[in-house]
Amino acid sequence: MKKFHFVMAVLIVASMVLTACGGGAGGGGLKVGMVTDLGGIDDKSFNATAYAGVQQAIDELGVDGKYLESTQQADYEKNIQQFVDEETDLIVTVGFLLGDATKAAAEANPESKFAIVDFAYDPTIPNVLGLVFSIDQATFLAGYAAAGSTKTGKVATWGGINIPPVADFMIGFEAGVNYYNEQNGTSVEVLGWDTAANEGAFIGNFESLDDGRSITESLVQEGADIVMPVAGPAGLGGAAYCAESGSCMVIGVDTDWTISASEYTDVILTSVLKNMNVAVFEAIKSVQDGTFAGGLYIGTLANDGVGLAAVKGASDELNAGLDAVKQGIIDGTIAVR
Amino acid sequence: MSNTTAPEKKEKKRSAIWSELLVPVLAVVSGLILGAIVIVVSGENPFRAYGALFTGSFGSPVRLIDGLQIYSATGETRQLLRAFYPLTESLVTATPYIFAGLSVALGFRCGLFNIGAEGQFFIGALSAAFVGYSIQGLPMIIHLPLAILGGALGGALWGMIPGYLKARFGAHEVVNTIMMNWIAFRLSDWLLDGPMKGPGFRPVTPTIFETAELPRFFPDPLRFNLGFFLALLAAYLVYWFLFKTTLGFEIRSVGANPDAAKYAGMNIVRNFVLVMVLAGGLAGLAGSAQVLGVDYWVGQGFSAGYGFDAIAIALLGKSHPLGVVLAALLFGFLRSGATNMQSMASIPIDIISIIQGMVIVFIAAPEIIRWFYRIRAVKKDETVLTRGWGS
Amino acid sequence: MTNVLELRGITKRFPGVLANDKVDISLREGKILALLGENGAGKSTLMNILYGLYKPDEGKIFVRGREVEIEGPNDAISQGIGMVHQHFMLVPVMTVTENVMLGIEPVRGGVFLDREKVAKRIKEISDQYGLEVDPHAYIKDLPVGIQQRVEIIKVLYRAADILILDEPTAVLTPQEVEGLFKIIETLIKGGKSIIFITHKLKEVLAIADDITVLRLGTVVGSIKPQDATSEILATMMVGRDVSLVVQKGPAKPAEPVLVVENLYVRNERQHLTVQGVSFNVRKGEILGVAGVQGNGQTELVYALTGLLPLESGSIHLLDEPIHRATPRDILERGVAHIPEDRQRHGLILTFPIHDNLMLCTYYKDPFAKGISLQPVSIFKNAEELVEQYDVRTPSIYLNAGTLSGGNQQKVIVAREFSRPIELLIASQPTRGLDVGSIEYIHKQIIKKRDEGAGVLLVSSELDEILALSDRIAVMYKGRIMDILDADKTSKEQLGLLMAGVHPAESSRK
Amino acid sequence: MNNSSIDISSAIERRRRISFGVTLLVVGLVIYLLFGSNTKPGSLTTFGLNLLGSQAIEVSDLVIPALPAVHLMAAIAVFTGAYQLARGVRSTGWLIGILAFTFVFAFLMWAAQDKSFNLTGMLQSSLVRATPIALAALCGVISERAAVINIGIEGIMLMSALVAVVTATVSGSLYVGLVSAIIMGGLVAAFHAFLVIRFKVDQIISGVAINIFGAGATSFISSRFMAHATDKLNNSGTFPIIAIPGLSKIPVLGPVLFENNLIVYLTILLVIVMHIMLFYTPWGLRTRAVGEHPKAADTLGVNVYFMRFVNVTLGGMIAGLGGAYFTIGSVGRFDEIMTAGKGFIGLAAMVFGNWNPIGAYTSSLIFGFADSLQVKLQILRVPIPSEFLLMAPYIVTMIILTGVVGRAIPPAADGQPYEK
Repeated sequence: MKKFHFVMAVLIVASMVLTACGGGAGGGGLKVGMVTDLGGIDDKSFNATAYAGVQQAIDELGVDGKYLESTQQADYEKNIQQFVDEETDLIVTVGFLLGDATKAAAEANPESKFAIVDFAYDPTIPNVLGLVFSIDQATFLAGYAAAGSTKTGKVATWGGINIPPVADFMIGFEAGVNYYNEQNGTSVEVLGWDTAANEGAFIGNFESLDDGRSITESLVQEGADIVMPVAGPAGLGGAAYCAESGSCMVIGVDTDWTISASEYTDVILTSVLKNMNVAVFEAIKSVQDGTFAGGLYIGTLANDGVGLAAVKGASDELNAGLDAVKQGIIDGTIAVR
Repeated sequence: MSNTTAPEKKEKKRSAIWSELLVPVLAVVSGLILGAIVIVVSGENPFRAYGALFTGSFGSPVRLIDGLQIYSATGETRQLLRAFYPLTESLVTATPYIFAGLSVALGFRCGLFNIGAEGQFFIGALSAAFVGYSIQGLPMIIHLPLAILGGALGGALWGMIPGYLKARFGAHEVVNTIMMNWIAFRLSDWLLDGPMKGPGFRPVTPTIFETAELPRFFPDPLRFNLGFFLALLAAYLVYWFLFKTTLGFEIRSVGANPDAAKYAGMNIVRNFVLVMVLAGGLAGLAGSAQVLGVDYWVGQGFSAGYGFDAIAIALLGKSHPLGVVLAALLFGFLRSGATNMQSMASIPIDIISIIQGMVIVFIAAPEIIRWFYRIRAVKKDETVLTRGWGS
Repeated sequence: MTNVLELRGITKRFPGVLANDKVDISLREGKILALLGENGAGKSTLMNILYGLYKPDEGKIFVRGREVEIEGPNDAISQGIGMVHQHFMLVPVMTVTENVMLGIEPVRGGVFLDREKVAKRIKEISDQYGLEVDPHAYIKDLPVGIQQRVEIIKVLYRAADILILDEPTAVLTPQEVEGLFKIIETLIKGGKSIIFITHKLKEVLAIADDITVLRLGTVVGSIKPQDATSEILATMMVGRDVSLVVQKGPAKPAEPVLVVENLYVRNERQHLTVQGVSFNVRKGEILGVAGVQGNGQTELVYALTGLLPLESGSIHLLDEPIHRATPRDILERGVAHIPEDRQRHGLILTFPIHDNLMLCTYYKDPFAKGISLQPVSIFKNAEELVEQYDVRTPSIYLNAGTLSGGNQQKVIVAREFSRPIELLIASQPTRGLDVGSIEYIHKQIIKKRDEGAGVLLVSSELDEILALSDRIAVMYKGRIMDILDADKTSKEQLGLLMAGVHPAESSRK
Repeated sequence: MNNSSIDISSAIERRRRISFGVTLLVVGLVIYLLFGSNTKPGSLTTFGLNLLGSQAIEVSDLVIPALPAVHLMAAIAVFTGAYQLARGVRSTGWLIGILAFTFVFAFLMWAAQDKSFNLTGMLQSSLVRATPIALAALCGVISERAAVINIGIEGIMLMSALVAVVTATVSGSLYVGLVSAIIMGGLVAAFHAFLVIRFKVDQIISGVAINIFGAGATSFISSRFMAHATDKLNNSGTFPIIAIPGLSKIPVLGPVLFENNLIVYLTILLVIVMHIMLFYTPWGLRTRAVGEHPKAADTLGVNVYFMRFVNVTLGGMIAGLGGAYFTIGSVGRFDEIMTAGKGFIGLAAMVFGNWNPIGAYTSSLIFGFADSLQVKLQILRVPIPSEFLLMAPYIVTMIILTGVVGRAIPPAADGQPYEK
């Protein structure tokens, strides 16, 4: 029992020490808290991109920023409450699943400020800024670029799980390819998605890179040479396959993959940019400046909230076409869906 | 022949309870110590981390005193409620753990290893939500019980399938319940973006009607609700069922020695199915309690692995309902406090899983604990929890 | 004449039990030492120590006059000690060759098993000692007698010259016992020395050169067979005068209680182990089922009690068909079953004695009202039965696993006899028990018969069958060879039937 | 008496014959009604036989008229069923084979009508997808042959996958990663063996603890250390495809079998080596004895604990190789929970393969096939929601376990601790 007593003694001492130093949150300045959706901070997708905005604010504006990971639905309310209790100046919530919890917290704490990524309230709430993105505008361009770059006449896309935010990418992509076909009299085929049936190719998760690799391989075997995976980290499995086999190229999503997954630069045709980091950074900045206002921010091609990175090896003609399409979308002369 | 006097028996019982408790307590302590080592290795201060864990799960005494002072001075309850928030939140987190832990424990008692509590939890939650949002205009007194039962039924159905396959064909329930989990996830993916999709673009169910909500006892943001007491009631019922009824006697007999149970005229097949139905029902109730008491709607990330944590809880609680309640409370406090730990000490919450894995190992191997802490072994027959592929 | 093996002052303690207390024995070269004792006298423990499976707490072992340390079976083997275990240590799904070579496998090409070399050596050993066996046969396909030969070959293959035979006749027919004795003679001629462990007095008198008797872990004495009689040995073994005959009056059989017709049963491995069995049991008589273990008796009993399904045939209990009935139905109709394997079927060792005493009737009044158990009645019932059936335990709240074998069996008997029964099925009811318990259980069985119940007694102990039965059915390879009147039957006759030979046929040869 | 026993067994034979015959007839009918009536007359199904970038000699694609092919399949099923009813075919394996083949082939014809479909690609990806499952199954086989159940394979694979990619990235050598993964797997399994042998911990519980711990620890390390240092810690690259000279030129077979990476070849090699080891060497004899009748082995001087310990550890090393497949054998980086249940499917493959290395590999191939078929069907846009197609491998696992487990006989002492 000797050891046992020793351990108990250590524990008692420890608990005295820790109650003494518990609860301190260091640093001055503006306090920003971000609540992630499931998947966590390193999901290499929207949580990570949004946090990049917070990180930028920490570096450039000197704010005090941190995050809480949600591992389940019940955490949303709780994590937001945690930041409310800590009297955080701006609470950024990421993902449409946090819509209800954010709304409830905003209404209960009218003095707190909130920003939510990927969700728009109708009507808007005065102390919540919704940050949404017309991603199909960007994927429309991606589809156009893919159709203009394919050598086999087949391009492909696949997703993690068939849910609207994933499907939005794929719908725009298909529309872009069709538009290219119309304009250029080609017949480029899209594998892995069918807007009419609202069905396509999915791997059932956002985690398994191996599944991502395998489905990409299958699509390439069926003739596609450009693939756009919409599945967070699992999409990198597709990039890995292309890099290894050299028989295809991928289109990155959310961020510019030539930066975030630079090891695959050679096989990245382009990336669909969803500039959540910019939007989040701007929201933080507005709080610091005292200009924060609730409402809605819609990221579009027009305001660079979404965009398409440079297309590798694009001909001048294709680039010109892309510019024209972009202008058309901004003008409203081209409908993306 | 048996001439043990009553007080003697009581005395024996007391020391037996103490020795029963010693190993689990030491296992948890050891898990926390190893967790502290991991925290140190990852470059953080374990005292700070566990301090945050403590205040996150019980609340800070300073706040409580402040709250009381404000309340006595002004009658304003807001601060007081805030101070109680962490504690109630821990109990809210513990609620599904109690149900799910009972589910796994009941399986263990019958010699079945229900790893499928996670899938049953999911299906239960979806069923409860369905009853909750699809029926309008019922009074609460009917709608709420109906929704709770709906969840239990959904889970029971999901548990019955592997139970039946085990009983009828001898297919091992461990693999089958795991497969049923995956099928449940895929099925819910489809349901949430298909038949059960609510209004709007999001792949989530509609919000349930207020008549199906488990009543909360305090104003927002305190989410403490009737579910916790239902869980305690369930624990008592499981205890009564296991130890005070003929059905429970059968189940324990089948678990302890299936051959003898068969010899004694018990129907093994029926008991396997019955237990898996009940275990599934309990896991389904966990889903009911969560959706009707806390979340009100179901989306993809509805569970954080309650079904898997439940295994640790059942083991920690020695498959006894009282033990399960205590273990579930412990896990509730750990998980709930982890949020504060994450925020205050920036420790990833995965650390809790690590501690949990360690605790299971220590509980399953009490000899390690006894050896390390030099405790003499209490000579008694260990219950066999699981068996190989065959039976 | 030298002692090839000597044990001096061997002491072995298990928690709560002194299994061997300062045991001395010696084995002369080229002789047979019989080690005689009841079950639980410490014979097997002693031999396991000698074979290195247990470590003694005290004592020394001398082989050929030299003190040796035996840490494990490998040491024993290298000292030339070989053991044929009571429960055969053979892997059923492997061939004879594989079983023999296991542990000292010769290899070809550095890594590959050289089965042919071993098979050749087995042939040589078989020829030398008259142990005929097919080296390539699978163990599971061999009859018990042949399996025992394989065990002996295993020992000889390892060049052992001291052989320990642990209860080698327990599973053999009288004819097979004869065969074994011949083999033993050949072995002695071949220069081996043998320790022969048994509790059967007649065998000892038949073949031993020296006899050492063990009781409760100590040596009671040594004696030469020419100085001994069955009675002397029995008294030494048990410690008091015992009556070797069971007192019973003549049977008064009435109408049949159990009628079995053309019964076929598959065992759990789907082998057809009961093939066309027909017989009946009448009220007030004991029908003994004799036969070497593994000839379908187990499956027959399982089928009668509903533990195994029938393949075909019919079973009637008091004129009602029960061949589709569940174990519960069968119990309810008044069938009591003392199972062959009491720890597997008869008891839940982790449950208290009081729960085991109501294991089959827990759902009935007074133990349950509705689905609610009634602890008061359960405890009262247990106190009464423990008293009545003389179960030695400090408390009914202790787990059944804490009881000794004899007391465990008494718990089962108490439970089964405490409800009204029409038919008693007793399978190996006294296996592994001490003489006192055996007497007690025999008396109880006869009492049930005299109260008018039908009794089906399955036993591989011929003496038990002969002592208790009114009629005797002999099973061989899943069939009933014959049903005989106990009064007009000799042991030899039964032995031939157990070996599958009709006496008539054998005389024809 | 002899006659009646023959009657009995022939009655069972007849029952089985009839049930198989009827099943085949029903399947034939289903093929005819379900696929036949939904296949357009005159439509062609193209089976691609060439794989992009492979070294195989090009052959022309297989073009099959869909409807006649479906009808042919229905006819084969019905004919076999009728023959079975009338005369009886002895081999159950053949019947199941014909059943599965006709159904799957007809299904493909229907799904791919008017479209093309790369058959070689599907077979190749079946083999690749089977690899981690097979490695998990082999780990199970080797442990359970020594009577130790290891349900922690999933956790072992996760930890090995992480170790593989980190060591490979840091050292710059994939081989270092491979070796470390194998060592890691061995260590974790040795810990499992230590717990269940020395401390008699329930084998399944120890395995579950390893799974929970493995998932937690890898997620922790991944999010704590690797997320922000991908280039330094989590970017190893993958083993290149090695085309075996000559053999890889064979059409169809070449790209499927002889153009794979090191881990796929190692797996096939392991299957053969393990088969030989188990059935033709002293080590295998002892292992099997320890799994069937440990006491017998013990009395012959075989160290039961040592054999179990070694086997479980070896099994863990194989699972470690399986873990390495996920990272350095497939995508070159680690992500949380990336094994996605493959370890458990491997256990089912082990049971289905009757605890034999070759059987386990064959059944892994079936799972691999189910998986890659599922992907192909999604691409072909079969009118079944993708979620249901994704359930297929799990449902197949359950069906196989249910159908086979009664007949599959595990080692007699499987899962039981040995006490002297």
